[in-house]
Amino acid sequence: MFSGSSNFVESVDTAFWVVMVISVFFLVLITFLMVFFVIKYNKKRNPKAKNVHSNVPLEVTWTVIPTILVLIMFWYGWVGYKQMSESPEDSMVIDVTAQMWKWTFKYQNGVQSDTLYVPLKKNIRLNLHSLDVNHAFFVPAFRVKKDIIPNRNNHVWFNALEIGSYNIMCAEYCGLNHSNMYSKVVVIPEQNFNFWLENKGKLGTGSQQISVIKADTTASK
Amino acid sequence: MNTQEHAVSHVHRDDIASRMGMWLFLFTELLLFGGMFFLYSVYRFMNAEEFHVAAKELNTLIGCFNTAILLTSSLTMALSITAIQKDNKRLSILFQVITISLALGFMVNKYFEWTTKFDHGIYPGSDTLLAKEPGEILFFGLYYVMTGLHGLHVVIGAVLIGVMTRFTIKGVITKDSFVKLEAAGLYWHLVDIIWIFLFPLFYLIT
Amino acid sequence: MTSDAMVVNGKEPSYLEYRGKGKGLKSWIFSTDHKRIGILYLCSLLLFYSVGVIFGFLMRLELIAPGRTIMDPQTYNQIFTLHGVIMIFLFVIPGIPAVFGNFFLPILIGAKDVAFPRINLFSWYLFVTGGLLAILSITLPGGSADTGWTFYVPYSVRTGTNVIFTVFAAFILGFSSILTGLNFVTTVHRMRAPGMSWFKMPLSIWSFYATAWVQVLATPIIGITLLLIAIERWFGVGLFDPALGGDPVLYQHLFWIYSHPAVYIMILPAMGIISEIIPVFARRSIFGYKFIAFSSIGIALFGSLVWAHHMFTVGMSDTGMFVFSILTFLVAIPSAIKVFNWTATLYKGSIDLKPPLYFALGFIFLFSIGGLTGLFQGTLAINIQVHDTSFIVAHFHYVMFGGTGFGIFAAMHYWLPKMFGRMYNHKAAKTAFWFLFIGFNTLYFPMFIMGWLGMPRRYYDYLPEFHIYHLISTIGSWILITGLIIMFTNLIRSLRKREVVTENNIWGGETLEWQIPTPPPLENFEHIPTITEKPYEYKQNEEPELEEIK
Amino acid sequence: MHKDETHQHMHGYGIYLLVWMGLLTLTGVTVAVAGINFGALTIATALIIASIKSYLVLTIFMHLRIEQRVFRIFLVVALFFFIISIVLLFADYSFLIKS
Ligand code: HEA
Ligand code: HEA
Ligand code: CUA
Ligand SMILES: [Cu+2]
Repeated sequence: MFSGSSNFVESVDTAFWVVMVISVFFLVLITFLMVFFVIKYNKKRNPKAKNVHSNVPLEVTWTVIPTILVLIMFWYGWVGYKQMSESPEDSMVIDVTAQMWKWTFKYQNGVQSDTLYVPLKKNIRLNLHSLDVNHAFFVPAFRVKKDIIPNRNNHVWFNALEIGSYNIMCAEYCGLNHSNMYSKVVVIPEQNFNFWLENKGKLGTGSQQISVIKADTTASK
Repeated sequence: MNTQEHAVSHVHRDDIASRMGMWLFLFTELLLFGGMFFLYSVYRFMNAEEFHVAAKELNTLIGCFNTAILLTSSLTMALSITAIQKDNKRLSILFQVITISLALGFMVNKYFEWTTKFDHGIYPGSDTLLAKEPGEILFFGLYYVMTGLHGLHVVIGAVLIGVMTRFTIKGVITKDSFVKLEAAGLYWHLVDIIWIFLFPLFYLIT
Repeated sequence: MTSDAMVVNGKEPSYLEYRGKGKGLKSWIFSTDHKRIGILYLCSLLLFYSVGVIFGFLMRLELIAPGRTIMDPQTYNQIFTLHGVIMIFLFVIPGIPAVFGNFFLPILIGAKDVAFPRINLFSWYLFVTGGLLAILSITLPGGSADTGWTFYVPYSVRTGTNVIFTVFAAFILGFSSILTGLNFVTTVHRMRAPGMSWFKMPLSIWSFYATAWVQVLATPIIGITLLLIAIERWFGVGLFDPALGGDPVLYQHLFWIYSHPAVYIMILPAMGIISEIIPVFARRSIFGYKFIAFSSIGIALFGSLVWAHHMFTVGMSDTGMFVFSILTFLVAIPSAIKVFNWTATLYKGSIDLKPPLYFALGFIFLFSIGGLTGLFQGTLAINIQVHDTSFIVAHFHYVMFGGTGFGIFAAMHYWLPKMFGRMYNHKAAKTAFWFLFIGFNTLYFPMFIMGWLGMPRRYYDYLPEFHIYHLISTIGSWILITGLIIMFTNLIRSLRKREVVTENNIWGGETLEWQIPTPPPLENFEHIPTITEKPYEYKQNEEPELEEIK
Repeated sequence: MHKDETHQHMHGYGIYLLVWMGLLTLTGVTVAVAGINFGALTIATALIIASIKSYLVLTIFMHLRIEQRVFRIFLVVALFFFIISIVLLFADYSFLIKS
């Protein structure tokens, strides 16, 4: 469903599948054993039960193995997260303002927009501000989410790897129109982006405009 | 309510259980204030400077005085239990009455302390307060909520001891059965302990 | 499991018949008998509960298609808040301890009542008051709270709805929960029958005991936190208000310091029930008694250390993220131990597949899915994606409803015949189980998928690409409710029409409640029994070996 | 559960008076010490003295010293919960980078 549309997708999805494999294994194991025992040791087949009180080596095994496994999960999660936590020095900074119930994106040169345009394959850092209550900046396709809390200067960063336009959603409950606080992040080639930025958000004419619009309307993923 | 009589009559009186229940209740009180101490510690950590400045506004003398009052009331409370254990009913009542009076004294002090603050325009939402640094607003917010909650406990404690005094007079609390008085005492000492921490945290960080 | 002294005078009236002075309703609502209080809780719980279920059902109807279906967004927001508040504070938290704990805890340890019967009754009054307050707030001008059950500031301080009402209700309910907790701790310490040492206690007592401690220690924190919201709304003190320097994230910390441990208040008693049921229907001793007992304590202890895993996206420090993530994983281990031991208890048993066992096995399966998806959420990188999406909604319904809810259903099928002396129809119970089980998975499993794909929670409206999942989910809710109706009809009908049960030991259990008459007499035991054996010994299994020795 | 279990011990008047004087003295000490600037240690000294005072109240006034052992264990559990919560809270806050 998602291709790698940002630099985080790979590590997040890896972690996801690692946990998935372990979980499915245990779920299947437990379920299988339960059903198997219920059939095999059914009252009719096995009228006399046998007491087995405890088995310490077994207990130790099924304490230690899960412990190791969860530490592995933890490690994948930590590595994936670590990469998100600090933005690279060379990031392009955009100020994001969330309020009930809309988004405003402000670029360094003063251009404002309610859609987030970003250049392809560049590190983008978003500084998140809220004017009223808590919101959260969420781009599912990028595996990016951060709460926007008044009085706290949170930020996120990402590097978009594919041209296209992706949903921005508000993921922290913020009242009446929480479920309508959408916007889009539109990823376009760098020279188109620069053109857009210099023209104060106007799309211009000719080929420039076409490629922007193309990105905007096609790859809605 | 015959049911209950019937059921109860067979159950042994278990003073240890009563005290255990009281202690568990004290823990919940402790953690109720604990939540406030969490707030205090974090905000103080984040606004150390402002807390220093704001604390200067508080009157250390009144604070000291109130500390002494509460400590003394704790003493008389403890003494009243020993008195009843020694079957000295009148002495016990006397100590309880002193405890209650000290509690009232504490509240009177608190009243004056708060009203002076109010007169200086320092109360939640006041213009004077809102003009201050955020850290100072937090300090006073915490000050009012924490000492207010503590004051409420002082009042509850005093009422509780009042009830115990009545019980003692009526002979419900006696040499052989004083676990109620003990429980009230435990509550009162807890109120004291809370203050033992509130006092330095608010008055002594100048 | 007990020696002599179990001779009970057959003529002793049961607690149901015994009236005392009061008549009718009065003999119930003024009774301090732990069994009657248990039943009071059961009835009021069911009442509040049905309100919660209806809200759940309405939410699913609204979400059957994008856009407006049956209500406006404001109503939706209020309904999911009230649904959450009712389900959490009025159903899963008090559920098992207040109903079955009250009824069976004293019996299981060989006592005549709890340590403080009058406080016990008082806590029921608080419960009802809090419950009514929460539900009646819908009728107020301004409407009930629309904040979500988490009451996050600053929204909860700013919204125009009656947040104070709801918050105050939760405060009262918390107090009720504390009183139950301190009653149970004291009862377990002081009132065990002679000979019942700690390791001779039934496993459910261990769970109730661990739960009680969490109730006593964690609940006050939510009490003060919610009180602060009220104070903040009344006086504008500014303790959480960002405009006055407050930190909204600190509110979240305080909220979860209680509310994470609270999820273990919900699940531990259910785990206790499962530990009772499995050996009885496998007709053999429980596997790893001590491991199950200590894992309850372990969960209670470590459960207090992981709260901030609900806050991985608020911008915590990296150290905070590291610590809370790793602790979250460690707290999963005791649960895993329990699951493995239950499964092992089936091994070489002589399994009698009666309705309670259906629900117990259903519990294990659904709780495992819920718990394992908890691991996804504890994994930092994954949490960033699934936090505040319907993945979380699916997770907590699996653990709370699939876990605790099915635990309650198991308990009802296991103990109701004991409580009322009537047996339900087994076939109908099994049919109900399958409806519930299939409906449940249809309802909640799609939420995992759409959550991972980016469907945020608390959304009144959604993008068309999620339609199919929502549709399936809503259909699931209908199947589920059909199951519910079958189950409750069956249980309630049994009280009126079905066969009367008089034998003491309906299922062949070895714990104390099965040694006394059905329904239990007013004072439980004519003579307090002396305990000489561990629970769940099933001596008959070992006879052959004894013969060999001879 | 039995009478003798409950009525075993009690404190005399004398020890209470002693403790009371100790408490007052310690209060004097905190106030005096607060004037001196220990820097970061100021808060620590204040808290240590407050803890000593609480210890006295708990053990003597509240009879923990002569209570059953289980009561002391209870207290340790409750304090453990409180303290570990603060420690974990600061696992977040003390490493927070203020921007
Ligand atoms: C009964 C209630 C209950 C229970 C028992 C649990 C149990 C667990 N929960 Fe859950 N949780 C909730 C109720 C519960 N939760 C609620 C209500 C919320 C949302 C609140 C809100 O925001 O509204 C939530 C949210 C929540 C979050 C926050 C998500 C977010 O908002 O971002 C996290 C994150 O770590 C989490 C993790 C866990 C874990 C790791 C467990 C573990 O304890 C689970 C342990 C169990 C198992 C692991 C399964 C059994 C074991 C096996 C089958 C063997 C194999 C095991 C291994 C290999 C380890 N939960
Ligand atoms: C135990 C807890 C519990 C239970 C059982 C349920 C039951 C249901 N829930 Fe849940 N739900 C929550 C707790 C629970 N819920 C919480 C905490 C939230 C979060 C709120 C928030 O975001 O703030 C939530 C949110 C929530 C949402 C998400 C809202 C959103 O984010 O937009 C949805 C959506 O479909 C939903 C649906 C349902 C449905 C259809 C049911 C039910 O209709 C299914 C039918 C129910 C049953 C079949 C149970 C029957 C059980 C009994 C009758 C027990 C009787 C008791 C005794 C005898 C003792 N719920
Ligand atoms: Cu903004 Cu939700
Ligand atoms: Cu949690």
